[in-house]
Amino acid sequence: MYLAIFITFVKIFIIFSGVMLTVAYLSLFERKWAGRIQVRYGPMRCGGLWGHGWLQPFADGLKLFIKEDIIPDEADAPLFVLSPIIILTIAIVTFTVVPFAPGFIVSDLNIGILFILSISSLGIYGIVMAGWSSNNKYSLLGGLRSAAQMLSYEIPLGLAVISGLMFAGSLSMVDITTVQSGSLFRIIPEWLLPRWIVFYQPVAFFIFLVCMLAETNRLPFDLPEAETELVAGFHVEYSGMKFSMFFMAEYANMILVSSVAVTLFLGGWNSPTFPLWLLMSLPVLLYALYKGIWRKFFTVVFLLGTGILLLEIFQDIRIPIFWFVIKVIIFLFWFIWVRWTYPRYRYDQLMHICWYWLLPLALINIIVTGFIKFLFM
Amino acid sequence: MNNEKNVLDELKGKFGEDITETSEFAGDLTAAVRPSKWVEILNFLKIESKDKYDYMSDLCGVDHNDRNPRFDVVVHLMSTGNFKRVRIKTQVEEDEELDTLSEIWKTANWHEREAFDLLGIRFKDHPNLERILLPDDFLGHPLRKDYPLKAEESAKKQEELRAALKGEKVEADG
Amino acid sequence: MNLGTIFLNDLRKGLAVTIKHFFSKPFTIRYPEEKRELAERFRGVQYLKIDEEGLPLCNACSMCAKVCPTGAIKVVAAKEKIDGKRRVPETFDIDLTRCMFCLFCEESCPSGAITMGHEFETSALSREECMRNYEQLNKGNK
Amino acid sequence: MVKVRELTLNMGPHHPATHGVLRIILLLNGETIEDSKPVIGYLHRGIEKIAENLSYHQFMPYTDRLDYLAAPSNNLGYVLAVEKLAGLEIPKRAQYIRIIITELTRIASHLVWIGTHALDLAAMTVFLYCFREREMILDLFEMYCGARLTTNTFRIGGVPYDLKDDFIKKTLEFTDYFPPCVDDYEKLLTKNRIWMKRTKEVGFLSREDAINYGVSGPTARGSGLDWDIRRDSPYSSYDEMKFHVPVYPEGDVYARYLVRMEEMRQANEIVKQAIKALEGSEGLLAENAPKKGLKKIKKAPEGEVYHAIEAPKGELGFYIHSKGDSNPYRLKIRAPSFVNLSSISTMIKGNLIADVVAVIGSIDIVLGEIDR
Repeated sequence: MYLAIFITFVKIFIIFSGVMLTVAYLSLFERKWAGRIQVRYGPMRCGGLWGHGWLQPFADGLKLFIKEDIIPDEADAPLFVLSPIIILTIAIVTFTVVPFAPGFIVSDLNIGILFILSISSLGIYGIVMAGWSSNNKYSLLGGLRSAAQMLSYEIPLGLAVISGLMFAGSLSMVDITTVQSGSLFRIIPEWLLPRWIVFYQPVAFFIFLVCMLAETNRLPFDLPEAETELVAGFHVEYSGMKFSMFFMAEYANMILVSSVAVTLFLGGWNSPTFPLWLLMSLPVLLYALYKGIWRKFFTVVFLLGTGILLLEIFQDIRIPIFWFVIKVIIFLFWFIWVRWTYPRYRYDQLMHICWYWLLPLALINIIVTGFIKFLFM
Repeated sequence: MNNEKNVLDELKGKFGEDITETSEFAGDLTAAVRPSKWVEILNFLKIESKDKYDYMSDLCGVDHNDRNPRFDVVVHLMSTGNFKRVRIKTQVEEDEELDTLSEIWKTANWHEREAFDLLGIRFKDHPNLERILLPDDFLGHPLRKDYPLKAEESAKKQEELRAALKGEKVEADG
Repeated sequence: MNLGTIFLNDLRKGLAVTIKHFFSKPFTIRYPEEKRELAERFRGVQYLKIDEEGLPLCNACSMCAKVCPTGAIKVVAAKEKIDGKRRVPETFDIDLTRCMFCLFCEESCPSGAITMGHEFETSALSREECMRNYEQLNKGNK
Repeated sequence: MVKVRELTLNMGPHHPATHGVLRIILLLNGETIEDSKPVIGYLHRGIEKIAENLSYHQFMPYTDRLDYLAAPSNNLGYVLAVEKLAGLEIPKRAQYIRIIITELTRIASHLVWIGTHALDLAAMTVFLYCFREREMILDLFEMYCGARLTTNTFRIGGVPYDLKDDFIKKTLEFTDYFPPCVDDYEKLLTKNRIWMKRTKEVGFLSREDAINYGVSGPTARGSGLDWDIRRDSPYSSYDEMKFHVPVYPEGDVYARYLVRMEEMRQANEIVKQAIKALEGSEGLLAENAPKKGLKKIKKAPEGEVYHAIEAPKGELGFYIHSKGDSNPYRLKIRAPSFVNLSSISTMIKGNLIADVVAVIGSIDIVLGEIDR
């Protein structure tokens, strides 16, 4: 009993510090990757001899920590202080039900996915409170925008999750993951395609991808912040540590939704078997020979594939956490890649996409899924 | 060349005495007109003249502080049909108001505000005759030739004008 | 709406462009360590040339001071002449807070003395550091 | 009973998307703009007053500071106006050199425009790509005249330097390098659905309003006004160049975007043609130009001139009233951005806040020129 509690505490500690460290370094990697996309270096100073700014997150953290903590005169002070705390707490609490590896989960709730949905939607309160309590017109507009946006996008997000769940047959995150081991349709051999929900539910996966961006306020859906319109949106008046809490919450949320997407659609900790990598790498290598600009990218993919193949041959390194982290990193890279490529949608267009396209698409997807499941399975 | 002359001739033929002077210099056609017919002539040029000078490039004031009608107001027009240009100008006295062109061209709005701001030429019936480049509490009109150039003198002038303004207010109250 | 739109061709093209640049070499340079190569005609802070014998070319004619649009140059001729006939400046001050590096001083100089050099890192913490006097301007000759 | 109140929102002068120090006071109903009032003048330096107290020659560097993204264009406009006043005949080679430099300027200015415009709509990466290309153009400027931004490129009566072979080689390299770069920007923006949604049917300005507001340049051509001073009243040998003037009648932000994208390609072509025309041409200074390094015009003839050129932003006109002195009696700068900006209230009425930044970006303003 005590041992179990102790182990849980250890897990919490590891996951919490892991998440915080990832958040810190994600901010660095976002800047580095954005820099590379924009043909520049990104941070290069911090980190002494090693260079390439590897100490930048700590320098940033230190700077934000020792900055003056400003509460505007006209602001509603209690709410103003409370809202970043709410946002950050909620972003971190949700990691309790994320299964990083078999047994490596703080609490395997049998309603895990519902827990994530319900807790993360509380984050809206933080943003609305921040927007309102700052007593600034820009942040008020940002707060209103984010309330509307996050509430709206929660619906297609939930529906996309439901169509995934119809295959998994369980709400527990661990069950969802274990269901996805095995072969696709039980006909296609496992070494060809793994039994991941994304292959059954590509439409739901697509909807989830779009809603992920909207839920985390990332471009092209970063309207609550929208630097060029609302200066900084809901956190216009925040500075120092409070600002950094918003910042950390944003990145923690990115990691969270990536983890959920990985668990729900990409098989969680399940490893793709080696022939998949070979099969994926070879054709794209050929493709790259035709298309010059993709060559480098696919060469990297191929080398990665080969590297993993070697790992598998030399040692049975089916470490689930490794696969989980790799998948999450791919998602995070995708987040950053998209952010530095696209312009931003306008507020009304954002709503239009949600209610006119994503919602009907998600509903139709559920109905079709239901029919197929009823007829064939 | 002949065609271009026609604009000035056309104006002279139509308005006669109200065109006080026409000239041509370096290919630019200029017609000086009486301020009383200012709007009428420009309206004619925009709508009825042969070339239809429907595009107003520019409006500006020129300060001749040694002359009796102190200011020139100069307008540059262009025709979007054949891209010919003509310059129309008129003379305004310091305490006189010139009819606004903002009814004819919306672009005149800002140009006239600028002329008012920098030179103090006032325009009658202008919808929004406020300072445009200088701050609202600025006094005087710096593009006038008698406005001091140096910073210290300019500041002194500002103070003088402010004091004068206050004095007027006190008098008005009294 | 065609097939390309449904399959997000437009968005994919954008991603292709950014990933192409992701793998290309950065264009920027790391400034204080690496420095740009300046063009031959680069207009930096002025210096005063000297002739082969090491005597100043400037004969304090004040043409540069006259042509300077901002009045940044102040020249006063020395009372004593070199060799009894060549005038040299006693003071030659350039106020870099006013100078706008327009090249007019160099163009107008009849004896080819004042020249725009390649010094461009002129940040300073005080106004005094932005002034260049005769000695400092002579130092531009390496 | 719900009480509806309008919200007054102050945008600028230090808002990230107002391109400098423009300030717009918006009257909002929700996020819809009911009314707006641009406030300018935060960068007023009294350049026209300065001109009255300097000689014609000395005023040259000040024109750099008008539209500081296209300094050679301003130089050209001013120089042409003074030459018109003084009646100078410019030799052919000098004219071609002027064309090469000003067309490179047009590309550089449009690159900053597309970069900042995309940045306002949050496509930040385009901004960096554009600045990479602009940097190459600035290197060319540095090679030609020694400065990158405030170039002070031309002189009254001609140009100060001949083009070196090295410069011509580098310029030709650039003209080959540049079109694929424009293709890249277009891949990121032109057909991108988000970009189209943000720019199409936003900030509408009809042809009538464009004429009425005196809008010029690419902004007017985006409203269907088929007018380019380079083509319609050519100056500086532009009549020898073959180029296409893009005109789009839609009058929205997207149309203005297309116009400028095409203009960059056309400017690139003009540079190539001008370099070709350079061969065998002669003369850098006018015969009757004030000799010895074009020091100053001692005395200009009495009279008034107005000369307009097609600057990257639109019609840049210099009106010079001379009383026969060595300095202008009155010099008025008809700044294209100033006039184009006055139409902004019409364009953004009824749109949303997010459209304001799109519209400001699309009319390509430079506050140095507006406030003078």
